[in-house]
Amino acid sequence: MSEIPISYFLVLSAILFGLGVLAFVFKRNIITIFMAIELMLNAVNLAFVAFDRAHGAAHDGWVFVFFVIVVAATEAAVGLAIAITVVHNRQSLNIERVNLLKF
Amino acid sequence: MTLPLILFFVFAGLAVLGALLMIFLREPIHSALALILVMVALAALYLLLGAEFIAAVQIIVYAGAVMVLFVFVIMLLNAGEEERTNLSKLAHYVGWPLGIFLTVELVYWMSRATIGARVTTPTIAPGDPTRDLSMLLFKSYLFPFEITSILILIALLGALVLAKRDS
Amino acid sequence: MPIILNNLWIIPLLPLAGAAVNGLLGKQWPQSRVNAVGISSVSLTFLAVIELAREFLALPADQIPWVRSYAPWMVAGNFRADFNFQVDQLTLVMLGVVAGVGLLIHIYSTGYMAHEGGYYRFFSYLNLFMFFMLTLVMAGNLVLMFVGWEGVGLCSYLLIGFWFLRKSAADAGKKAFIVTRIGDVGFTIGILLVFWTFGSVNFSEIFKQASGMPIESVSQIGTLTTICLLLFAGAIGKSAQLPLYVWLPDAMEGPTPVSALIHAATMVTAGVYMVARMHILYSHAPLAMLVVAIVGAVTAFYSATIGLVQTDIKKVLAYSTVSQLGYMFLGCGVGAYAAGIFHLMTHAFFKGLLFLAAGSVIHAMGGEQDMRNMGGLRKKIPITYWTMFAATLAIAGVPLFSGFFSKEAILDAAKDGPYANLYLWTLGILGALLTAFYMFRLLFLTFFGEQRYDEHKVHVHESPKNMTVPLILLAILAVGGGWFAAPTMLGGPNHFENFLRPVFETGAPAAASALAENAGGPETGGNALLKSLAAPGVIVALIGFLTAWWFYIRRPDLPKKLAQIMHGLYELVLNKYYVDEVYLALIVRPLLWLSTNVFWHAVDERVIDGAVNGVGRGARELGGELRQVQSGNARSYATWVVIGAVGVTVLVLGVWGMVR
Amino acid sequence: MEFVAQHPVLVVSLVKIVVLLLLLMTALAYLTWFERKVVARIQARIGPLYVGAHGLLQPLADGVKFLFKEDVTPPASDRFVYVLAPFLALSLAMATIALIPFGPATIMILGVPTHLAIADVSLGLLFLFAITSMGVYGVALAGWSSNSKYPLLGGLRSSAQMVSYEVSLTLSVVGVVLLSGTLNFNELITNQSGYWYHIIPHWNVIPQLIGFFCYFIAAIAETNRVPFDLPEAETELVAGFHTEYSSFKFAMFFMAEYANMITVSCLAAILFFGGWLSPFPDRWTWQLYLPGAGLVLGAIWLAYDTAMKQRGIARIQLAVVTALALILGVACLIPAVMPIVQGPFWFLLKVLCFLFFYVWTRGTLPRFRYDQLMDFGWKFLLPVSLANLVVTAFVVTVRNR
Repeated sequence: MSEIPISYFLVLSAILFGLGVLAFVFKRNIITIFMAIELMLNAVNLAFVAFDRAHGAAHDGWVFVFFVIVVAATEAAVGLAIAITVVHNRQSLNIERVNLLKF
Repeated sequence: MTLPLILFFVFAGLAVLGALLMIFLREPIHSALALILVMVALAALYLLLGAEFIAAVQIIVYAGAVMVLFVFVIMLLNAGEEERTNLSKLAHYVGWPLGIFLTVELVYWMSRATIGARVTTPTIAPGDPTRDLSMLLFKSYLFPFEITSILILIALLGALVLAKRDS
Repeated sequence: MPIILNNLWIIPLLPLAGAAVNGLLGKQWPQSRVNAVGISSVSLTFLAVIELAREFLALPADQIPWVRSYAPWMVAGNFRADFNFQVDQLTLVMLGVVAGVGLLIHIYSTGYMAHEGGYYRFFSYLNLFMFFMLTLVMAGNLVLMFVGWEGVGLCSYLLIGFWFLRKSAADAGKKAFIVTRIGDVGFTIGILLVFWTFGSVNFSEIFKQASGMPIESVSQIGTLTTICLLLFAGAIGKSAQLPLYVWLPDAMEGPTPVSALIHAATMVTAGVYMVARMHILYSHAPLAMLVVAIVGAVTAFYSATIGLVQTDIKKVLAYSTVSQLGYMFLGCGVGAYAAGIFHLMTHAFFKGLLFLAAGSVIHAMGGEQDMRNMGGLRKKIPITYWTMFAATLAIAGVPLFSGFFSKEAILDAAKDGPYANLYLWTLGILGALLTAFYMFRLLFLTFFGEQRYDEHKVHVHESPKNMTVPLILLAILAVGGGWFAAPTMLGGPNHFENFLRPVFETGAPAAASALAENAGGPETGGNALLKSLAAPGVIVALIGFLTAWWFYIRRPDLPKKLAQIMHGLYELVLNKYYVDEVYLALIVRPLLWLSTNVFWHAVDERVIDGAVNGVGRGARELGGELRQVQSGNARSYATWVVIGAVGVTVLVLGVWGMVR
Repeated sequence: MEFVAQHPVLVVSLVKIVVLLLLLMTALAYLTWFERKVVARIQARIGPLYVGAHGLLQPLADGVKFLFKEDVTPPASDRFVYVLAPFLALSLAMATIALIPFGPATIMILGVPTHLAIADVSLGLLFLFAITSMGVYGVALAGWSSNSKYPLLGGLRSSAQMVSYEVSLTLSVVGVVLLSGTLNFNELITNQSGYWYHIIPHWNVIPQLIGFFCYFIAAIAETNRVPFDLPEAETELVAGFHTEYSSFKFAMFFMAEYANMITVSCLAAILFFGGWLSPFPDRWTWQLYLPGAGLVLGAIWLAYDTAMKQRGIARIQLAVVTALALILGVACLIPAVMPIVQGPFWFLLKVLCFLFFYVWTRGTLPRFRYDQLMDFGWKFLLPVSLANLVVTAFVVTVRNR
């Protein structure tokens, strides 16, 4: 049977994470910024699963993935609710236009 | 070039493509679709790593629930194209290069990780991994598990309050 | 089955409970209920002590001292102090004195304080004092003892300042507290040194080790000597010896029962008790013992002289207390611990009685304390008179009265004890002379001669039962108390000393032998009696009595003449040798100046406040600069996050990776 | 070529996929016919009649019609998504069929042990839910992309509805999972073999009756069928999310809906009614003849019908059908084939019953109002299924003690 080095997965997760960071900095739309965060979380999950696989028997890695997913879900729920409120108050999804809280 | 390797590259490519699309598409819903693509690809990769349960959960929760929520909200707010304002000089001049630098750095170190030498055969993990996982969750990780349930409850309430106030 | 022995904590906790109940709930209660609580708690304690005595006497010798630990208190490294109580003969004597006299004075107070405000407060404090005193006496280690030590100090402060609306009272309280502190500094250091030396603060452990140590020579100041001197500093403060006696006379601002209980019978004797308790250390440090003896003797004489000319009835008693304490220390200093403790006991009886009687007089005179405005009260308040008369006889050392036996024991030890010292003995004798004089002076001024007060203003009346009864009981003790040890004088064995011997024998061979020799003299009863009747103490007592009689009954005009003749000396003594003024000038003023100008204006305001405010100002300015970063644009924040992430990763992965 | 030789799995799966796909397509087509007929009967009509005998060729006609209609894409629409949506819907709906086992895990076909399912996944149920949960996108995106009021509302509604009913759907199934302690379809089914009192089949419906009801109601809502078909409530939203769709894209949504129906019915059969297990005890050997016998009888009835009622071309068509039925029936009676067909026979029968039930409800019940729908979903169905789950969990725990 054929084999894949773990490092492939790790590199992939690194790339995805980096892209997530870029999106996080680059995007202006609140919702897409949330998506960027989700992307980063996913990258981390991939790394977790890969490590778990590398370590074999015990599946603690999966547990972490599980928790990350749960947290991500809650984060999305609350975040989107906030986004809705923001839009209702500011009539804009552009995060650069939501800048009252300063100095 | 063996079958699993091919599959890996296919799905990895899809994932990266999706991520890039998510960044460069201006329509929020397109970004959302791109992200869904990433997630599905990741699920497939999980299967390659023998994490069936995680793959399923990934699709159910992320693709099936979280992203649906995103799409739903986008539809609800009828979010149009995002405007590329550049009010933040910092983000404009520093953010980009640093982000790229971070990516490169991470890739470099990840590729050099000692654990990376291990190889994985894309078969199902021995035994009943799902059972093991549940054992872990409900035995050694019981407390965190309960905490997360409380977290979910709180998030639910918070979302409720936020949504209720402006309705 | 010993009840109290296994539950020693009962004894101190009873008064504490009383104090708590009265202090917390007593405010709205009628006096009767406050009395019920206060008196019952103390009398229960007294009963407990009696029961304890009964059980204790039944104990086999090898189980003494009886130590019980109830809970670990402080455990830090190898330092360990428990709530442990120790009972031996000495403790038992102290317990008896404290509980017994305490009970009587409680009863007395119900009458004396009946018309005072803050009634519940008074009794709460009194009970609290009992608690601390009992703790002090029963403590099984130095630290717990120190707790009691400080606790009684606190109660004394509270009670001296009981009429805190009167400035003099409040000041007196503060003075007592602060002056005592000075001594306590020494005491604290002493405790630390003890732990440093013996690695423990438990008496049993300390004594076991100390008795093994060599006896230090008089010339050198070794560890034990240092310890003893430091501890003695505490005793000086607490027991108002030279040079720290100044607080006691002022303490007379407090209610008379307080003076009786705290400043005559119990608290001030704590120092003596402590020295006796630590006697093993002392008997290994002759130099320290010498110091103790000298201080005691000098104080005894010195304050007696002051007592000669005082006109305030309580002040006289106060100075006499100081001098009597001096005797006790003298006793301890010359190795006659048993005698010292014995004097402590008898003194508790007669001096407590004297104060109570004086209180009764003051009560009768409606608050008047100046003896010059009294006189001829003999007929008006007979009970008070007779009891006070008995007490005077006792303190003056008239044979067969309690004071006689104890004081004689001390003077004998000073004359031909193991640490005998003729100078000290002389001082003691002179002190005895003066004592007799001023005591009879007090008696005559108060009860004899023509009445020098206004019949119509002051309505003199005998005190109520609950005051007179304690007087009578104490009088009986004051008269007969000496007979615990009487047979020495009459050539028999000295029960009191025999009783205490197991305590004082341990590790102090010299002293013990001396005691033994004192205990059963070879002489036959007859000439022993003669010897003791011919003892200088008796003679000087007689002289004192006669002179007093001559001056104040026969020729009442003499004193003024005398005062004019040796005017300077008179003024000097009347103003207590200007000691307070000296202290004020030498210590208090400079200290005040220092703290005001240096510590307050310079250090506190400039340095500390400056630093604090400076930090605050700096933070504010820095924040003012930094807040510009918070542009309100979330993307900038995101970028900051990324910067941070890059920093961390470079640091961790990069640097750490290179290192590996 | 040798790459394929290395992986025989691929070939087998490919064959299975093709076969199943064809079957499924026909099934979908004729499901429409079936529905129209039944509904017609319920409404005292006759239903399709003219295209072929008993309107048997109606589905084909519809298919052709869809193909040749003009394909309109609204100019304001978002092209990509607009096109993507129906594909997503249909493909996801049909993908689920890959997990459904039609027969026992190992049966011999031509001496080769074969599994009557495309894939036997150890977490089959979970993956099925994964795929169905994606199904929302078809509707939502369709509604959004066509960039017009009614579709948007329809899309919003249906996505909300699907998300909220998905919860109780999953919960109602968890009870069964708890009972049999596995997520694999085959194990789920084999765990249901056996009989109470040697006669009552050991199916999950009996302990999980409440669970079954919750499941079925939630399933109807999931598939946007009457009485939960608000997304395409023609009285208020014209045609809901696929208002703007025409021609074959519309057909795709149509097929997707029916495919979903089939999936859900299969799932119901597997989880609650013992999948491909026969309802009769094994000792009754005569039941082996039932498939063949049934088909043959059907053929005979058709033959009678052909001879008596039909005229002209219809007669020929029916004759063909009859012949087919007869051949199939006889084939099923061949001893070699007989064991193979048992599983599929019972399974399809059960599925058919559920489909009939679907049509029946559609013919019977009125439509909910939207708020009623949401209230029902959150305030009744969810609590009930939760309670069912809790009770089941309790019972299981006690039993395992």
